[in-house]
Amino acid sequence: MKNRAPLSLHIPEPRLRPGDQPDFSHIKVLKAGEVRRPDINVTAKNTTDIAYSLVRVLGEDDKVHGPWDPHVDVETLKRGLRNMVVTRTFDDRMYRAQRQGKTSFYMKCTGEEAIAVSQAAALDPEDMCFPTYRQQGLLISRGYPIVDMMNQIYSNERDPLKGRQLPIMYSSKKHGFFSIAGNLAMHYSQAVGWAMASAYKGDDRICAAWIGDGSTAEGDFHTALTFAAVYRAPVILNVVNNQWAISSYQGIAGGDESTFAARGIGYGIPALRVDGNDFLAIYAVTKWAADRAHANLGPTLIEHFTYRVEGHSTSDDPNRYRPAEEAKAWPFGDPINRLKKHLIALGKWSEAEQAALEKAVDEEVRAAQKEAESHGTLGSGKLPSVRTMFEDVYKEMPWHIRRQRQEMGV
Amino acid sequence: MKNRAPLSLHIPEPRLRPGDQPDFSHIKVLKAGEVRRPDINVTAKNTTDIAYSLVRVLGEDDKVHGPWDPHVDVETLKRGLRNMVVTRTFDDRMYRAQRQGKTSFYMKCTGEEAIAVSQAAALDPEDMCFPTYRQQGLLISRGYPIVDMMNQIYSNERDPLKGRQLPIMYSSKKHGFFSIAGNLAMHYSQAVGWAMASAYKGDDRICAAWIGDGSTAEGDFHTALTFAAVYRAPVILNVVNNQWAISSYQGIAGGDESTFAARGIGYGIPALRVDGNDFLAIYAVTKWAADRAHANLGPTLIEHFTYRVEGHSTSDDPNRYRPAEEAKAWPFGDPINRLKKHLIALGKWSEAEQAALEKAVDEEVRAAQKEAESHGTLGSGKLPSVRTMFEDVYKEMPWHIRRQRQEMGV
Amino acid sequence: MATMNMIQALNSAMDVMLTKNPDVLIFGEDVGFFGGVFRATDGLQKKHGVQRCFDSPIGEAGIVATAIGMGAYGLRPVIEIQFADYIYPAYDQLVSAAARLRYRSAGDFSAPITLRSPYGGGIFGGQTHSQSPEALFTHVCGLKTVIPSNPYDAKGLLISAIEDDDPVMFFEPKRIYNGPFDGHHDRAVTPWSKHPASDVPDTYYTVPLGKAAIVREGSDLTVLSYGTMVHVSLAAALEAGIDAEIVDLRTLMPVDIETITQSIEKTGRCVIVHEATRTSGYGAELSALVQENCFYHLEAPIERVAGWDTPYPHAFEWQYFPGPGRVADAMRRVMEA
Amino acid sequence: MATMNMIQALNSAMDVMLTKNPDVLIFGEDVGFFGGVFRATDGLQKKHGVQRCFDSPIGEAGIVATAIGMGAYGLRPVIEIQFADYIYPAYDQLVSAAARLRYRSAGDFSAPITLRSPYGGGIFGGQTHSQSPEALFTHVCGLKTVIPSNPYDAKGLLISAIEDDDPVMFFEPKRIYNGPFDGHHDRAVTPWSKHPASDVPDTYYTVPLGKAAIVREGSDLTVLSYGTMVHVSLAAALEAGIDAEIVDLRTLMPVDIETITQSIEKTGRCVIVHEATRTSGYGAELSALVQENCFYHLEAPIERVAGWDTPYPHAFEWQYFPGPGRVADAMRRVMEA
Ligand SMILES: Cc1ncc(C[n+]2csc(CCOP(=O)(O)OP(=O)(O)O)c2C)c(N)n1
Ligand SMILES: Cc1ncc(C[n+]2csc(CCOP(=O)(O)OP(=O)(O)O)c2C)c(N)n1
Ligand SMILES: [Mg+2]
Ligand SMILES: [Mg+2]
Repeated sequence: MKNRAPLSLHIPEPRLRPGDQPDFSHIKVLKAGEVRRPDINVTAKNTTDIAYSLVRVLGEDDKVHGPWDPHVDVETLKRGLRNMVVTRTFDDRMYRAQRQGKTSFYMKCTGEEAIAVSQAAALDPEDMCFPTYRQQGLLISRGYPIVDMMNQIYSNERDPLKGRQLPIMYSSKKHGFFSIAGNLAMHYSQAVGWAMASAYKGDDRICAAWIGDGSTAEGDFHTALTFAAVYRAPVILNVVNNQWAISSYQGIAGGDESTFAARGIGYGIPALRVDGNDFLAIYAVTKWAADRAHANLGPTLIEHFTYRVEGHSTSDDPNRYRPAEEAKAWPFGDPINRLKKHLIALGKWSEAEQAALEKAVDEEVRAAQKEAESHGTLGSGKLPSVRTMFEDVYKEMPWHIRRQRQEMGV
Repeated sequence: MKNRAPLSLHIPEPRLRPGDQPDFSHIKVLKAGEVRRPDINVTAKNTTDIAYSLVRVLGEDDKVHGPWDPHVDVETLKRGLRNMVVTRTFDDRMYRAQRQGKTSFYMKCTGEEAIAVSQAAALDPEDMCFPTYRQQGLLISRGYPIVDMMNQIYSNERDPLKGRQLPIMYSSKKHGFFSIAGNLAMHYSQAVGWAMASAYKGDDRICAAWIGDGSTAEGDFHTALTFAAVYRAPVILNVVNNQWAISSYQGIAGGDESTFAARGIGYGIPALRVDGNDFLAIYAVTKWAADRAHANLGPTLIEHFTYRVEGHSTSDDPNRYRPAEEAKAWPFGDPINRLKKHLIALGKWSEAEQAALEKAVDEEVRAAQKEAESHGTLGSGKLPSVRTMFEDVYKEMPWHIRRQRQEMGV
Repeated sequence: MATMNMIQALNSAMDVMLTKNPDVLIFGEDVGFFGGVFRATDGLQKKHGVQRCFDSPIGEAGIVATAIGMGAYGLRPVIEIQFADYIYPAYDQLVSAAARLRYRSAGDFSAPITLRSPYGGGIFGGQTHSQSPEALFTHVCGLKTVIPSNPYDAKGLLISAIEDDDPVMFFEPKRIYNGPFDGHHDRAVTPWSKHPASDVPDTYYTVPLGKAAIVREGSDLTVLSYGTMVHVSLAAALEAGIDAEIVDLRTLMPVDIETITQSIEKTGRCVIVHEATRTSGYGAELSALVQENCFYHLEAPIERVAGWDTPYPHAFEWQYFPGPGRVADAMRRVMEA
Repeated sequence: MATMNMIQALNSAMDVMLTKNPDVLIFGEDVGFFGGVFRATDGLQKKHGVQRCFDSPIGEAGIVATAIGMGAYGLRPVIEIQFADYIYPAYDQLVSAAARLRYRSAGDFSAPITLRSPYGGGIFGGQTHSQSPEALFTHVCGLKTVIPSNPYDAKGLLISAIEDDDPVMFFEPKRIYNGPFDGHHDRAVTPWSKHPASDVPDTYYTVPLGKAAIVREGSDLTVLSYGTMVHVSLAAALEAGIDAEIVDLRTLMPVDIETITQSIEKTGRCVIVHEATRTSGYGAELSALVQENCFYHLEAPIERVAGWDTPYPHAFEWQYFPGPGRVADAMRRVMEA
């Protein structure tokens, strides 16, 4: 008989738990500009080094560095800064509204604003987005009225989704923003289908999709990568690695064993890993991926390395599972602050202008909130007609649903 | 407005279709012994080169070459040769039996015999296997009575599975052979659970699972890799890339974009790509992977590069979708022939002994067939009791199934 | 007009729609060059091009997911799931996405996809090539479910399904692809060419969703059925000498409640026949509906004849299959009650 | 004996079983250090160690698949699916593997797993945190389905489920985790401590699977229900002044047909109440069973009160929820019929 040592089961554990001192010293902070920029027709295999590295453009000195400098004009940067500020302000107001009992639920994207906002800037406005619940910055950047976002959150009489969806599950075809599902990951492979359809029609619109680190464990992630690789779909597959999935750290999704970007390589999909708090780096990698898609070179996988600054949603308290103040220790800073400092370093912006911007945005968001609340908040009774509850299950209402509506007397 | 070129949809196509001349010149045939053999505690990333290469041991000269020489004793080789011959002979007889109307369905593994048979030799007999329908060589190698395999295929009165399963969907816990499901890929992630259980219990048995190239597109493949990586499960994850999935060539599963072995790397799973027609190379990589598992180093992904010589099953005619005679052009030869020639080159075997072996095996298989047929073939009426049809849905038969059995009057 | 079996009729429906509408495309496992394991898409790739009819990876979730994405774009994909038994990996995409998209987006997006899949037993396919999962879809609001029983309906219903703006589950009783099987497995198979419903126009036509067909008028009792079981029920009625009114539901969701109630009000007796396992099968819903809508007309308990509550066992195919004997027995019991 | 709410009772069941049987282990999304989003596994990791109760990747298919593999090895995994609405990615593993393993291997392998999942609405969770998918499992032979309505039963049934040798779907009505909600959302919540079923032994005990409980005896009509709806039905009977016999099924599969028939034979009238959408819901099976087993005792049509056939709409929670008003109306109709 063989004399085998007993096996043992490995359960991944995060380095730190509540009570521990925040510490990110295990993360190697690469200097901005260090990572090479390959040609867009690179093979997947030849992006391997980048998939294990980190594309960074904005340096400690607030200046741009290296081959990934996207050469963005100042107007675009200022618009980006504004959209990030709107996003953060909006989040704060709506979080508070939930705490005040005006709605049931809210989710912030604090610390991750650069991802959606910068990518919205890098994509064409007609390009299609399949987001998760943390890309509200896309809608804001594309000019969707924030008052309508609030109407949705309040499920009020002006709610574009007629009170049907949980707060923040927006949908706007007009803004190229696919209806958000509560079910994680499903949309990721749907996005590939949209991209295939666009290619099938000889259209020139490409598609982008987002998924969280935790959600990459769903089969849909694999499905998306497989179908995208096989049909060379013009799609940008983003993984937002914000280190957490509710209370589970990214090691529970396999992040201790590899990077999420590296997943792409094995499927034959070129993959980039980017500092998710660096507006310019995100812009650059997104443009690169979009160029690939437009040139019929197929999909790109982008891992955005960032940190979820707040709790998962209004339903949890992050201090129960991770050290308090950990967010402040994140070695890649805050995306708004970094872009602001870059603009100041360029001589195109000032702290005073920033203060004015924040004030203006605050007023704008408050005004929108006032308007939205005039149309009702959850439980206020100001609702779409109850009849609408029975509509849109099918295009035409079948007899049994009609009977149920009648039974309800509406 | 941007002036974008129109997109177009890429549909992968095999190089050749019926009527074309077989041609594998696009496949680079590496010399035996060329690929390095890393230490078992290698990182996944550091197996990248092997995942895109091909481990080969048996050379054109029928001798062993290079660092992957597993130093297998002659008895093991002879046993392997015999088990492969039994497998092939068994396949031929059963295929014919189906054609004679003695059962509904059959599937051969012709050309792929080395995989199951060599891996059975490399694993401990107690190790658990989660096979697909093309690893009949495992059962044969582990001494499961071939007459019982036939009883299963005939769904006769001695069928160990009581006539419930499609032919070849064997199950034998005693032989560490998990019940084969008709549903592809499902078992792959179950195998990871079995391996986790073994580790949880401090057992020393490891687990191995097999999946086809086509089936890797299922979500379960991703699930298996993710869970195996996260919990460092002691499991060997095999992909049998036989180039075809019914009528779809491996490009439809993404094989044109990458290797299947490469998938593992992205998850943080060391991956090897091996000549699936080389008994010794398969043995060597399997031992390496088993050693990793036993040392609590976790999973290994092995891609077996081979060719499905026959049709998918008795239900299809491969000449409808690929060039006839393509199998003969496969540049990696036939696994039985190669091992035979190696033994002869070693001076331990002869053509005469081979002929005698084949004759003995043929008689053995015919005798088993005769015995099995004495217990009935499908439709002969020699069946397990009809009562058994209602058993084992649950451990205890609930009232409604009992009533149904009574309604049937059995 | 041509004589077609089910496969030819289905093939013709897809051919017509590929020709008529450039937004229609077809994909699934082995459906392209090979033409599908049951040959339903035979020749379509050759005629319409590789982009209109192509192979997919073996990933049912991906087939449905990408179809949903295409639907959201504006296409009308027709997808094949090789066997209904392999639909479960796609269940989440069907239930949580396809069925919900229109509602959750308040009409902003929809998924006008048609999912074709061979279902049912009788071909010695064992437990994973014989299942009848329709009830797992009729419970899911937002999905339509259609099951044809003959070539004429198959083509007309499939065209309606493709043109329908909602996701349609289109289950094809594989046992009757080649002929109207009545459950007498020991008798010679009748080909479709002997059946009037094999007269199928080559061109475009529709059979509306949501409308049942009375395939036999009768006054003794009403049989509610669909797919293969329509033919089994016909045989059973004949053999039992019972003047049954046989309703072929054709669409299960939304079901044609008017035809059902009118028939039961006339006959006062009801037998429900399906091949799927009995408990929580679609027969349960039919039984509940009949009871609710026709309580005062019922003269006997409603009987359900269905597959046993076990997996479909390979060797016991005909002990499992609810054949004409079992259906006739139920009819007699209902008549004698 | 202690006073426990549902969550505490479930937690206690798992604690007892972790202590009793080293082959029991628990995993699922956020169940480890955090103790689950509803806190059902709170403290178990700390007490029993990280290998006995741990977090899983967000992959419901993987949670079930690995549990099946563990079951095949010989363990008794207890897994949590965070919301029943997220069970569909695991549907294939449940239907095609867990439910079929014993049968297809002729008893060689089995999957003695317990799948816990919060289900049902009433917490403003919108369409993806409110679903009641039980009927999608009762149709699947090989699976058992259990739904408790109070802390005492919850603990006893969960222990039975864990000890059961077949796969058990254990759905927990999340609206009553903290108190016996009767559907009057506008009134103050009663905590469990005021309810006798919150007296729960700290130690091991079982409530058998397959046995219903009569929570109120009565002679006017029979209510068949389970989970939250038991409490709603009680309130409705009281408010309608109807002497209803209220049957809490507790186990849906296999269902306790004896208790059901005895009650209907006594009352002659039946109302079925569940929160799941109506069409093809479990109520359809109950209706069919009652009709088949008690036809000659029925004095009025059986009524089903259920969720509308739409997704669960966030803002219309209380218009959607089948509250005591709708249940009472149905009771009155059945009495007047
Ligand atoms: C299919 C499915 N499973 C589980 C959930 C519950 N859930 C909601 S969000 C979440 C965590 C997601 O984490 P991640 O993907 O990292 O995204 P993040 O919240 O960090 O942006 C979970 C488990 C769900 N919504 N859908
Ligand atoms: C879930 C599922 N989908 C589809 C099928 C039908 N099917 C059976 S075998 C097969 C091809 C599998 O090809 P591959 O994985 O390459 O294995 P091989 O047959 O080559 O050994 C298909 C599509 C199935 N059995 N299960
Ligand atoms: Mg995250
Ligand atoms: Mg293959």
